Amino acid sequence: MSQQEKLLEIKNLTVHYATVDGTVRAVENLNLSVDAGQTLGLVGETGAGKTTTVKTIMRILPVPPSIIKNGEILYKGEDLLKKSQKEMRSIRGEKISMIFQDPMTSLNPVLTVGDQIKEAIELHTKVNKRKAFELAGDMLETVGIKRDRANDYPHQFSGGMKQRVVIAMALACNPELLIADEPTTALDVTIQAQVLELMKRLKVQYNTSMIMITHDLGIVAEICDYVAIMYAGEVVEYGTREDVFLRAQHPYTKGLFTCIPDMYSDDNRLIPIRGLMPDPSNLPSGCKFHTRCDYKCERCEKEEPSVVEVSSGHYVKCFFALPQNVASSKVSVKMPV
Amino acid sequence: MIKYILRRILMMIPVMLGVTIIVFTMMYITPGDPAEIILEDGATPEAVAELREEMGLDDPYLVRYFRFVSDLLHGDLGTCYAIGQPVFDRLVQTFPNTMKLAALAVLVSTTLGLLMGIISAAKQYSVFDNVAMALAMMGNAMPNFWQGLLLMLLFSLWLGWLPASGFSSFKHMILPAVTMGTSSAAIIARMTRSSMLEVIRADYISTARAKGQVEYRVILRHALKNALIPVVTIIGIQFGRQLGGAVLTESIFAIPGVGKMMVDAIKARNFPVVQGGVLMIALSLSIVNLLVDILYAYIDPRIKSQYK
Amino acid sequence: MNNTTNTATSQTLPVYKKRGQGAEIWRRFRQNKNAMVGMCIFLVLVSFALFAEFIAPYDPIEQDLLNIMQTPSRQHILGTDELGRDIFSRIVYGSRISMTVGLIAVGIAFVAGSALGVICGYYGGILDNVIMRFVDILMSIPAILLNISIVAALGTGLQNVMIAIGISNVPRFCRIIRASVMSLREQEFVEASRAAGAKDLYIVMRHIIPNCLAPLIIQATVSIGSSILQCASLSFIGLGIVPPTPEWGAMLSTGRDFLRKAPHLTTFPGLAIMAAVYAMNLMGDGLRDALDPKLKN
Amino acid sequence: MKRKKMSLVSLLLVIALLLGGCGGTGGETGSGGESEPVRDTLIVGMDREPAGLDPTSTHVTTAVMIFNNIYDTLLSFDNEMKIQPRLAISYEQLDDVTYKFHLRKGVKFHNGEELKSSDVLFSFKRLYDIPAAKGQVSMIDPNGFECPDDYTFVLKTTEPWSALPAQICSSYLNIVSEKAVTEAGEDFNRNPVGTGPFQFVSWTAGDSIVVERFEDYWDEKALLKTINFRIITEATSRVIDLESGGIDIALAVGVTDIERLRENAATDLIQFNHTGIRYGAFNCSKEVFADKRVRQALNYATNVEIIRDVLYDKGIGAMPATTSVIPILSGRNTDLVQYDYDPEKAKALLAEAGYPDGFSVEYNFLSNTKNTRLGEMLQAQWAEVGVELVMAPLESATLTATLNAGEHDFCTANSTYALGDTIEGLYSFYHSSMHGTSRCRAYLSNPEIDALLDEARVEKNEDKREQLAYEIQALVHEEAPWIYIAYEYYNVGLLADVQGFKPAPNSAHDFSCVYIAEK
Repeated sequence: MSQQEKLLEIKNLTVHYATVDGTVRAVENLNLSVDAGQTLGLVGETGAGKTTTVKTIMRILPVPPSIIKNGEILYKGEDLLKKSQKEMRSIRGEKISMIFQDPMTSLNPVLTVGDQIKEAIELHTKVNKRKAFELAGDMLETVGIKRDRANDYPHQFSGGMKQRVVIAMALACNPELLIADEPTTALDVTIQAQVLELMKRLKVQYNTSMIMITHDLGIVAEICDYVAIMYAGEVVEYGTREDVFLRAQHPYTKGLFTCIPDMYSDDNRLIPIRGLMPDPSNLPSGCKFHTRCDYKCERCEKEEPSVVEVSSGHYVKCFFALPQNVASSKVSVKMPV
Repeated sequence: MIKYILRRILMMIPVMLGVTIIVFTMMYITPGDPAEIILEDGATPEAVAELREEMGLDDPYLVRYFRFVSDLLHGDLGTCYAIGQPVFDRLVQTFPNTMKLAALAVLVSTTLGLLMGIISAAKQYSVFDNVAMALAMMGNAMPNFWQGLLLMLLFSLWLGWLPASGFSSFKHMILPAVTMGTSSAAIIARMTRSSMLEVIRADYISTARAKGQVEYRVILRHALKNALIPVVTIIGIQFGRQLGGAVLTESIFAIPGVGKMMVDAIKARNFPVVQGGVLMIALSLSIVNLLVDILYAYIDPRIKSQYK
Repeated sequence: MNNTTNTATSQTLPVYKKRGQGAEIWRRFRQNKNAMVGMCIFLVLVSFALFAEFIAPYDPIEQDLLNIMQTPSRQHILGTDELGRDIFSRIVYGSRISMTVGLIAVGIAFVAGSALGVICGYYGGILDNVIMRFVDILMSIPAILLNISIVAALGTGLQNVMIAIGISNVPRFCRIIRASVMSLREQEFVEASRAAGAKDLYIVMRHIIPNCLAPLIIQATVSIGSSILQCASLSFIGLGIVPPTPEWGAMLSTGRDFLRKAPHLTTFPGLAIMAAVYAMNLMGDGLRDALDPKLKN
Repeated sequence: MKRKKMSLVSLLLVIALLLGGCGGTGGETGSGGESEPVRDTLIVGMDREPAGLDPTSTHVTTAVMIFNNIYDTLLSFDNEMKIQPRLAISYEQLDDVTYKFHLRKGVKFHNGEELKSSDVLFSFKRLYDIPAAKGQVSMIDPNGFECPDDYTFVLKTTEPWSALPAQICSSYLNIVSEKAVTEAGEDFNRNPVGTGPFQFVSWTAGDSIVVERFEDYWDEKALLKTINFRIITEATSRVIDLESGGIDIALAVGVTDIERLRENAATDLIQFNHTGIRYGAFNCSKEVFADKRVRQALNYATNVEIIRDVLYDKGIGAMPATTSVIPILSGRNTDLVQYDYDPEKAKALLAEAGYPDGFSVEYNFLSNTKNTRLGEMLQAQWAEVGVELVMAPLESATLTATLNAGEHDFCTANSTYALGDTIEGLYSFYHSSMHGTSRCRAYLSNPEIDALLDEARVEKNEDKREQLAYEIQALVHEEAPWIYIAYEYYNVGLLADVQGFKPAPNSAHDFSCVYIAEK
């Protein structure tokens, strides 16, 4: 066992989609890992393969279009891809659970909220119906919803409240890993803050490790311990929050930061990254980012860069990646306290 | 909810009134004289004139219509020209048979339709999907009187499993119900398939799966219940089709139902029976539609709250 | 909303081939195998209807009383009927009748239904209520009983059968049109055009009808099939097409008395009806998937 | 991984199909023939539902059949159409117009009452105020009835009328219990009381009429306990039901099923000449058909031989017809010859009559398979002589109205013979006074024929009546108002073990002597 057992380790995972217009290479030999009790931020534009990755972990990708080419997903040393459906079912919801993006549609409109949480509990704990309903009530209380609302239907809750219900459902069986796929994107800012606050509190209370998918760097700064920047199906930069925020080296990561308005600097022009996400069905050769990179050279177009560990735990996939002692970052970002 | 049901029942009254007007006018303008049919061979001109007078067939349109409606309000549907039996008794004898048949036919078409719809949605683009849909549509495309005869040949004559005609036991109802049911199974199957496809892609299905729920329960408990909502309305409409389909099926399988009675009545210009029959059918259809809407609210809580 | 990153536009937009909407629908329709099968059967039947004179080997009405009810043989590929007429020729000519009944009956229902539907949907108010109650009444009487009473009132014959079937299909079209018109009425582009001073008729013709063509075409295709079935049912009760005009329903109906002795008298007209209705259903479905992309997934 | 999930769902499908599909089928094996206990219930599949069970309400063939089993008339026809005593032991003719009937003693009605002459009087008297039945007693003097004592009954006719005994056998004059009719009133139509071998049990409209053996019947008791007359309108279903053992007797079996029922070991077929004739009738009151030559021309233009072969499967289903009087009746003119098929002669006659290039004729008919085929054949044959036959099918109500009003050009019909009496039949077909009644389709008005008919009607002497009948038929043949198609056989299918069924020409079949043979 390595020094601290990795809760989850993804080794060169490759997932493609066979669609009418050709195969889409959504994830290309991705490597990632999450330690127990830690929160990993997975950042990238839409279409970078974030959702595909986490859905593959949960094994809920619809098989006809998606094909898992190769790679392993080790959860406490066991490869989830080899597990049978029956075994996966005992993991889903109990060991690993997931929250989806749009609270409006992630609750079954024809079942009461209490029933849906009760279902999660009954699936994994041997309790009778009444006890399960009671536990469901407790979960609602923990996420700040009065217990007597358990018999209401989803359409009787606001967006924020619904997301709380979803969180309650996900944490009902006290999972070790919680995957949140852009949990707050569909909510407006004030509600977003409340939900994030709740998730931080519960993370500590239940000591759950978490994978937070987002394209909002504000959330990453507030809640994540480690950050992985994904681009076109692979991780281009990985490190602690400080590594990525303060010592980002990959041009794409730096580009992400230049797009955010900075309250403290009076420079009012935002510098967007040129171009759009490449078409996943015909990805560029060499470094996939070279079509939009300002620092690109011929080598970038032909060869694929290997991953360089610029400092302990800080990896960058770029030819210009320099080990830590030399680099100087041009960008300074005030860390919100 | 009760208020909504009352309002719907009140709304039925103008529709029923409209039905009486349409049916009465239709019968009024139809050529052919019931008196002559009753007299058959004894139809000498004077006898016909005398009978017409007796039956009040010579009165003007409005007089006859209001007599018909006033009788109706007193619960008297008039007497059947042919047999002289009150129409109400004839309906009491024949209507339950047609309703039983139509209900069984709807059951057949719903079970067939739902099964095929769910399976072909779950196994989309597979061989089964195309075969199921093709078969369902074949059932719909086949004229049901021809299908009835062929089924009778196969199951009653060659296999001897089921009685060919008549209506005394449950076994008598299987063949006619299947004949009528297959024609609307296609529509229900297609509707279920498309609404299932839509529902299967919804997030709450992934949530259910993410909870570790076993697949068939995800399909039945989560997907099907949501997919049923648009399908329920189709089933309501199918009931009307089945009543129509019953007309031919009843004559093939010699079933004493309203359908067959109506066809003979229209041909014999048996006005009271036609008027009574159509009213009863229209009433039952409206009631079925109301039941479907209530079922609709029961299945979809979002609509129930609107009705409060 | 929250701050989303890089919504930059850029020159290297991948260029999609500019496809006309029609071509797109045809591409999706072509991909649906079942729909293509339906289309082929439909084309065969239409060619039967149009070129009956050339395709049919014999005159459909010419009797040959010496060899009646012959089973299929070389001269008569589908055999001869109860009066010695060639069944294949009668089916070929029969497709002309059935197609005409289907098209004209649906035409009547399409025009009348749409007119009523647009008036109800667009104007609403008491007019809408009255017409819709009338439609409810028609819907609450099974189609076949409606057909029988109309034919009994107007008398048998091709023309009256078409009118009867047409009338009994009006409610279906009226409801579909009304639903889509009511939803379209609220759309911004209709209000915009009204704001630009367009008259109601113009709005209806220019904006509303083109947008609710999709459900209409689907319903029309399926209704052609059901009209052929209804015509056959009328013939079965003896109220359908006047002999000796060859019509599938009448052939099936007269053939049923010889079901045991000469089954081919009923099998081929029955199959013809099935093929026509089946083709219509398949095409209807294909159109539904093609015109309604949401379902394509 | 996904595959396994789907197999679960398909397993579900199989279970559901098993449950839904053929769940309820019992262990009943194929049709009869095993050693079941001998059935004492006879199930008869009939094609038409009688309008009512009051003898005055209708005289449809199926109704006449049931009436014959639950009522008795004073006199009745046997299977050779000879008049036999029934409720009246004997009768004597006192003078030209008076008849005296001696009633059988100790005859019980189904309600226990004893038959008295008052019941007979009541059964005759009530006909006068029923529009549908009035015609049957038009020749009987309404105030000429007398009941000297409980067991004798006297009636007078309005004028000397040789066909009176035949009229007494009519189904309209079945004797009903006065007490039952007065008590039941309107409902008598639904629960009849008579003196017949079977008594009424139940009638489910559109489905079946059930009668059971009347224990103290005045004649020998019926062999079977109950008879269930089931209404199966669809001919094909009726035959299939017979062959699959669902019913014991199938009435009105189509021509095409005759051979198969004969060959099938489990079934039998009985064929008999019933009192009907299928013919085409020209409306002589119409200007185009007023001229005899036109009518004769169309007779020459019609190849009846081949039409009969096609319609009746080469003679299996019917006999050639050369005159309107049916074979089993006396007085049938046997030396008349059918118009042979000679289109040239037809054209010549048409030209002579002033229609060298033909004309157009409308053909009204009830649209069923037989009429349609007949019409289409005539259409083809007449076209060769330039006459265009336009098909105008009408459904039953409109057809009856059109024919009774004489608005048709040409029609076909299958009329049963009035009262089973030669002269009455000819009278109802051809006498000018009968225009507008249901049997008179030709609207012939020929003074010479009318005179002969009137004379024959009152003629008492049998041979003289037959002589007159010969003459009338010869004249009618010359006038050619009809095209005789055929005397149709009436076909009845039965299961092999059904014995003792003797069909009656006027369809008044007697079921009391029917029994089921042990296997």
